[in-house]
Amino acid sequence: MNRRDFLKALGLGGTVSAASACTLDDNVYFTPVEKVLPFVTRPEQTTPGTNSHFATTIGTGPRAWPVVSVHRDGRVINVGANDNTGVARAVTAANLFELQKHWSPDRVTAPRKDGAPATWDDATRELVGKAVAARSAGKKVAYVGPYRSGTIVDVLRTVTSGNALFFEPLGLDAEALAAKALFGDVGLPRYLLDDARMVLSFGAPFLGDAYASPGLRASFATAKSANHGNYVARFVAVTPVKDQTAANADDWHGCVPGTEAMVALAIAKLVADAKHYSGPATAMLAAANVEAAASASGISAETIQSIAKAFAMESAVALPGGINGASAAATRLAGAVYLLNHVSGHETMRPGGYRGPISSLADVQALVADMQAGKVGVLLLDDVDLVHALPGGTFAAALANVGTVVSLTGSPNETNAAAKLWMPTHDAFEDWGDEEMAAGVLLTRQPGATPRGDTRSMGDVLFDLWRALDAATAPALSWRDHLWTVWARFAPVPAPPEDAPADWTPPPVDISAARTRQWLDGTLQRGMVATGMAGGSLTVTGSMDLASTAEHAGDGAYHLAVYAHNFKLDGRYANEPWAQETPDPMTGHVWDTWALVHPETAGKLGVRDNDEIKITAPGGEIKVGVEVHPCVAKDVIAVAMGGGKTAASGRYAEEGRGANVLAILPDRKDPSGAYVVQGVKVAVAATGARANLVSTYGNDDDADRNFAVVCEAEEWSKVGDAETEHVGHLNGIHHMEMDRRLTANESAWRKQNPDAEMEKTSFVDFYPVPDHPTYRFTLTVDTNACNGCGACMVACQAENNLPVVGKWKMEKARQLAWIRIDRFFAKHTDDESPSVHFVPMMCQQCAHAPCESVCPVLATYHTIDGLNAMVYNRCVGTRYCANACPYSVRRFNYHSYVWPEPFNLQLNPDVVARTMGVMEKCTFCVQRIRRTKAAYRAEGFTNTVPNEALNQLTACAEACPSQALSFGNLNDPESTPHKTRKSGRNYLALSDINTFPAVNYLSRASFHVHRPHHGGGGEHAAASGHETEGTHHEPAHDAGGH
Amino acid sequence: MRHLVLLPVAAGIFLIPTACTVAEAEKMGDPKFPLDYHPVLPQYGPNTGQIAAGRATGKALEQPIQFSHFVHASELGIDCQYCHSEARRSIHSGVPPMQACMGCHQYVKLESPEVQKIHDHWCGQPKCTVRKDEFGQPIREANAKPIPWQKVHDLPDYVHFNHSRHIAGGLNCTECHGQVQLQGQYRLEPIPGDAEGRKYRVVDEVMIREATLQMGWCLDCHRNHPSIDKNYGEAADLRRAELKDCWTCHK
Amino acid sequence: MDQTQRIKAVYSHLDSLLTGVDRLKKAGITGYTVQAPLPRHEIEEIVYEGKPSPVRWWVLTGALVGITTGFLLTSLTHSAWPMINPGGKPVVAIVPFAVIMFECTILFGSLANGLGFLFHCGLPGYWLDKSLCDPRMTDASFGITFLEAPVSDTDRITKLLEGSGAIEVTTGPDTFYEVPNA
Amino acid sequence: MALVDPIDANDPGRPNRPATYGETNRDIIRVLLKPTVGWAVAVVLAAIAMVYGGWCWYQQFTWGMGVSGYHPPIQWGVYIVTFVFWIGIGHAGTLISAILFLVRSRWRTGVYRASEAMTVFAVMTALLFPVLHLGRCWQAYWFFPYPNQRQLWMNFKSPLMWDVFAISTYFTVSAVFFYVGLIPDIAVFRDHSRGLVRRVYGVLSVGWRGTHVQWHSYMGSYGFFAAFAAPLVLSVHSVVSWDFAMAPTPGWHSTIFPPYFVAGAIFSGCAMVISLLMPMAYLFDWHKYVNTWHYENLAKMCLLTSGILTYAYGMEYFVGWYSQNPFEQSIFFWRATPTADYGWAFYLMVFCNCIAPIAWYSKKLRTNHVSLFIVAAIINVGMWMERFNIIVSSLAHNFDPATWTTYAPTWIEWGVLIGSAGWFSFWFLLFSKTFPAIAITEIKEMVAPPVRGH
Repeated sequence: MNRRDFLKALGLGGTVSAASACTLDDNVYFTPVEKVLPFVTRPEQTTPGTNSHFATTIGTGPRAWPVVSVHRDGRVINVGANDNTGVARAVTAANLFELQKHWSPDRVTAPRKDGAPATWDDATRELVGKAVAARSAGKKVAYVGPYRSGTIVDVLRTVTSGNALFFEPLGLDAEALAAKALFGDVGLPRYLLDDARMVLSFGAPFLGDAYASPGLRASFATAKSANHGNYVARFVAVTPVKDQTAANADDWHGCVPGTEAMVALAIAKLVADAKHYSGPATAMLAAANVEAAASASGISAETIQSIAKAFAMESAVALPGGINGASAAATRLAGAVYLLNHVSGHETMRPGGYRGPISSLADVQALVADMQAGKVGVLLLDDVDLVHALPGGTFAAALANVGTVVSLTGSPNETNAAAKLWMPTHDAFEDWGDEEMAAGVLLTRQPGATPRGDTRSMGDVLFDLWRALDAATAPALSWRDHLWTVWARFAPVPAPPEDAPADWTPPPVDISAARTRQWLDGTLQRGMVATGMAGGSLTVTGSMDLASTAEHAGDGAYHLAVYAHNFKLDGRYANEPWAQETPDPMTGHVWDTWALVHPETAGKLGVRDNDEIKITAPGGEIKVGVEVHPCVAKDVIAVAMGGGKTAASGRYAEEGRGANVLAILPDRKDPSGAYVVQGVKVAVAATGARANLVSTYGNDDDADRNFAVVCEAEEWSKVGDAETEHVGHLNGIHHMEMDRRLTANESAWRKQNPDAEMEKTSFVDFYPVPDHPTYRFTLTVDTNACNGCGACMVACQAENNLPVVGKWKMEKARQLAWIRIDRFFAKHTDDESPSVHFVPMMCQQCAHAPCESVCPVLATYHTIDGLNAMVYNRCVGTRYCANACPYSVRRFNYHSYVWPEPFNLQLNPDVVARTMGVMEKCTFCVQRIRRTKAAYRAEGFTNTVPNEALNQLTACAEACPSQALSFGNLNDPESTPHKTRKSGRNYLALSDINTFPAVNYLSRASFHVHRPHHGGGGEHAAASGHETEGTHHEPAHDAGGH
Repeated sequence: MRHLVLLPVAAGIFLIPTACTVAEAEKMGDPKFPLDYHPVLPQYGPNTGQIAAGRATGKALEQPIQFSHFVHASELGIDCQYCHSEARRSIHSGVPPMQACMGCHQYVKLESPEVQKIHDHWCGQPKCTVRKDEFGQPIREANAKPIPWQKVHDLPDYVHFNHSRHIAGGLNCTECHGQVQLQGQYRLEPIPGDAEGRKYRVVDEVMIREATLQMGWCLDCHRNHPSIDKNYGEAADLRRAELKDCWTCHK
Repeated sequence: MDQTQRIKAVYSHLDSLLTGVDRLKKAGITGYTVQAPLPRHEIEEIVYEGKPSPVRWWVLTGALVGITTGFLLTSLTHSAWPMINPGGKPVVAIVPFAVIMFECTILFGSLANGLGFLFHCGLPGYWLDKSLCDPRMTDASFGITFLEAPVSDTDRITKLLEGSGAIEVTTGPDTFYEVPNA
Repeated sequence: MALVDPIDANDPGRPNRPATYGETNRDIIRVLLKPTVGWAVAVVLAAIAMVYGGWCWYQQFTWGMGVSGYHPPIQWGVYIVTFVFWIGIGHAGTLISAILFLVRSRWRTGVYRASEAMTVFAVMTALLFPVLHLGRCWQAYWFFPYPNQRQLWMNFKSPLMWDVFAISTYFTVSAVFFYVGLIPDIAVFRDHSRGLVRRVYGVLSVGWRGTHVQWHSYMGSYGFFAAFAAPLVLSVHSVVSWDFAMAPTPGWHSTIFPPYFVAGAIFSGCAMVISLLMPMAYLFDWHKYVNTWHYENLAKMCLLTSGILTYAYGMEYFVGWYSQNPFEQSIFFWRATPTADYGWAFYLMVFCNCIAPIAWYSKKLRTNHVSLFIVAAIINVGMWMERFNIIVSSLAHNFDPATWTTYAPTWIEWGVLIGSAGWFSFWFLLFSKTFPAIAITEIKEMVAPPVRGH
């Protein structure tokens, strides 16, 4: 295909590259002469200097996201949202980490044999030889990789004769086992959150990447929005750790780790009773015991009953535990949750979830046994780090007995460090492929860039192997053509010609036919092949034993809770600096591993923040720093996975090494064979040393400064976000009457009402608000929709060339995040867990910006479009603007940061790389605004950009998986910001100090705020009510019936 | 002389903080997160991504091939955008791909040593002859090398210049690039060793920058260029204000 | 034209000097220079009769130029970029510009003051007559010097000066004093 | 003609006054004669400190501001603290030379030249910091208005631009004022030296002859300089205070700042004059000219301004409470909390600036050199801490609580601070050895003129 050719051409160096040996001419400045390297042949489909977009799929298995990869002059520089699949118009942080993985300096990009560089011919010959020899010796050829779906699965299974394992230490195997036991072979269920009035989670981190299937976050945001129906969904979480997902819970019940299954089953039983359920599950529910569940979990029986009552009353959905529920009862928890959804009759759980292969821990242990017994001749390792994930060093020991260990991935980790043969395959940006993210949704993957190094498609490598092992059945096509053939089966069948004979049959699939090519082009542009969604509902066909008790390994005084790191997940992104440096949403920590300890527990242990503790578990001991945190149950020590990656995983993994909590767990699995990490009791002692944790977070609450504003969920449910006369009346904060000039632009208003007198407001100002004749660019931040997942921060980092500074510079808080997520706790007593409120904070583009008037050299000023401009190369670095900024969103380049090669190839050419001594900040992605404006001007000299082209223009708004950010022109009455600025939930950050910010905030709906009301509902609620969350008492009494 | 006792004391006082300071400064050399070290002039050093405009005009750079705009644009009358075809589509003007050169020079002026240099780059080796496919098109060689032109019109990296907007606005290339069609004046000299005694053009100056490309020079047009009134009519005043906005050019 | 010559009288007492100047004035003799190691009001009063120094006109001019410069500099440069408008302030904002205008007033006034001082003192004055270079005049003595006294008047002036209590009166060509051992 | 001795017979400084003009000259020229060992040691120390500070700046120049402890939102720290400190130091010199000249205060005579030198060198030192704290100090010329090809000018609405104008005006005017006053005294040195030295002093004295025309212009001009310098000195620290007060940052955004800063500047400056002149007087044996009389008067100035400062501190708290502005209230409450991050800085400041000077209400302690020196040193520390409090603690507790953080200076910053003290001392020491650090002419004005009598 021609595109591949042009990519090769682009690989020759793009259009411009700075000459390394500079010559100096006799000029007035010290100016190196650059060289211009033209193309040899002009590539098709692309214009140098402009971005090309390719619809593709990043991530594998249930985490596959339909996105577009953005290319510039042959380099993939960014990942954008794909709006065409209907799955998710968003980009998640993990997609961008994959982008950084693509450019990682530690990535192996050429085959290696015994540590020495090899050619692909050599490597293939070696692999084929070993595989054939293994087969003939009766040994296995096995494959271990992450969850994968789509066409490659069959290839892998065939090549390995069924010895292909798809395993991730993130706890989906229990759910797969339970689903199989209860519903048969239908794959995982699909949860419909959109219309649920109550979401009950037993710990699944479904608002983060650890559990992500694309679309869940948007669905949750829809459920939480009063604009969708006349209600706000209530989110109840039963889990020991309030991680980023559980932080969004309206009611969080911190239970003892490992007891969720009992609670879930008890609730299921109560719901079944309330619904007078009689069906196949009745027998399984008999094991439920509310009292036993209450005493084991620490959640009162009344609470369990009230949750069940609310669950039965209205449309509700229950979600299983994910990694947080991966205790010895992991499969039973999943089963109980399925039954809960089943008996409630809400039909919020349906077939059609992920149905790719999910191997359980038992499968892996069987393989390990084979390996130890020397029965595995060739082990193909994909991108999963089992040495890191499995306790006791069992996998590392077993690897030594494998004949040949082959790494099929170029990303190094502790497991493939043992590989003798490296056959690095393409990553998602270079390869062809497909992923069946959910049943019936086949997402396509296509390369946009020429491979970074000498890598090959995994499909082609496997085909080579297949041909050597079994030439008869092996496909003759290349991997790409094979894929096209597979996809083309779903192409619409051509209508029979008019003169068709009666027995006319459609022609066989021919990918070289023009009609098929045309269909393929359309499919690739869309990024998805619809293969038929599953319908109907799930029926319980099997049964399983759901009786469980609180079962704990170890005999320490404290419970150990393991949860997934928000960005590093299980450690797979530990070598991605973006994943390391994006602050953990709950604690703000970067580059390390920490232990969350409840203040009361900390008091018992005698430790403070940043003290080092030693955690002794049956499998070993680790030392980590302490973060005293109210969002964890008492007597629970919570440690995130993903730490402890050594230099074998790369230089950045080593930099942010921390400790690997998985390594100290005892070697066990649940009765069904699922992966277990929870339910371990550990001994904890302070070592007396200080840890070196780095957190970017300041104060825990917003000190009554109205950054984190809440509205009453019930009040909001009544009125929604419709335009109201009393802007912000739902918020209960007392601030000045919203100036009309802020909601409508003066000159735009005058155009519409040429003869009207300007209405006088009660607002007197020394200087008028600047006039914005065409645009007033505005961002609306819906803090109710924001769940703190951090995708916007990473997207901003990728788009705007923000350097990564490393741990010791982060100690001095030198992070260069243009958008940060402020995490605020509501005011709380020592005994209760606070409500958590995420407030994305970026430059507010004030109309009366304090930063502008103090700049001595006019490097920052207010543009005619309402933006707070920052001209980087005019900046001299007085940093006065940053001091004057009330939002502290300006960032300073303390050094000239250099991107280690080849990270520099990811840089966005539309944004300059700032050098030291220069202030920088969010400018609403002005390069995108400029590009969009130019595109519209090309159609006519006075075109203004319509709302549709602006709505998700900025990188953060484009990325946001829950659509909490919307961009637009305030002067345009159709734009989202214009509408939301007049809503009852609207507030401006620090509106009292007259900065006239452009960013609208919408308050978060809470069930725990009760304000005295004065007069009608539209009056200002003068008394500022704080959230008073009682997490342990009567949470759900008002969840129903409004 | 008792004051001299102070000297060692003073040395001690200064030595301790000096040691601390040195230790602090040494932290800077981190291979994982490299920083740029600027010994002399930070803003113009290598790898900083910034270079200065305002190089003295009027002096030609040594170019790999002695190309003559005069011959192509004046004598042969080829339009600028015939070769620089990206100018109307992209921010770059697009130095023409070698394909474009080969389009003609696979047939014409093959005897010229300068044309031979194009062929050499096309083949990736000296003294080569171009292979052609069945349609008579030159076949791209695997190790073809682009011609390393020296950049004459070089803007700093912090400047965003969009060729397509200027072309769309109706500006003539010469307004910024000068009378390029008159540059590349030549003299004829016999081709060494040519049996037919043919001559080829020897070009002294391939390309000269006639404008300073400095900010003030840009502003001279952005303040009030006739095309603004012509294109924007009533909205010209607003457009003039926009054109003077820093972000029109800076990035 | 008469030939001229120098006459120089040195006083060690202030009242003698004042007497000398007084007598010269009464005799209608002009063209003398009084030197003193310090500014004494008595001398100023007797020589200038309370007339203020013309330096003040320099100061006034400088200050007026300064305030104008301050206003023009600020308002013109901001008017050149009317759309580059920081912080929502008007293009010509008098309140912030007043500070610049004030500082310019002080700066220009003071510089004009310095220039006026140099101009009226005839400084820098390395080329001045050597007769005036007398270290005693910066130490403890006072002096009256005629740089170009008419030869015809020499006797009269000399007598007058000696009579007023000068400790030394010399006439003739340049007299240059070696530096005493300090 | 009746000549009246201008000196009050009850003047406490009188017993130490020289008898004749000649004695004045000899006393002050004596400083020039041989470099004393103490002076040489001091110069070497100052030079080492200067070099060390320069090396620290070099580190910062090559690696960027990251070598300092700055981080968002605390973007100003030791450098700006020290800048304001040195500018404040300068103010006492101008106060003594200009304002006390205008009000004809007699005790200024002995100390004014040294104070004025202190002003010029302190402003010279302070001028380093706006450049030094820039992220890109090599672009500092963009602060000055000059026609350029970019057709760009500066933002005259920025307090920093006012600062540039105020400080450069202040430096220029102080330097010219200082030099004009020096001219007759350099002429004295010229006339008491020989050879090359005489030539140098000759050039520097621009040909001063002490004629009646010159003295007439001198006196007229000097008065105008003083008249201009007096409002200037008040404006300069007001403008410096606006650097803070013009930003909305809580703890900065206050109308009390200009008088508060000016009083603080004079307070610190007078204390600095004491702590500077007392060692110099001992080193060069100036006791005849600079003595307890002067120290006591300076101490009284300090007492007055200390009272003003104490009142200002109190008013900040009162306004914070009375305005009901939650941000103001929060910052002041936080500052005064002893266990807060910068509680120690606040109480150290209060002790140094409000409590320690109370000792000087006692005449005994006010006239005792040891106690004078100790309290003056405490005040100097306290005034540095005051700026530290204002700048750092306000920024550390900015509007957004999610960004609250703390700041710790690095050794580079301490090094530059030490270097700035070295730079200041170096020039001051050089000056006092080579130029009349006590105003000869003005001392002579205090001496009874030689009168023959009638």
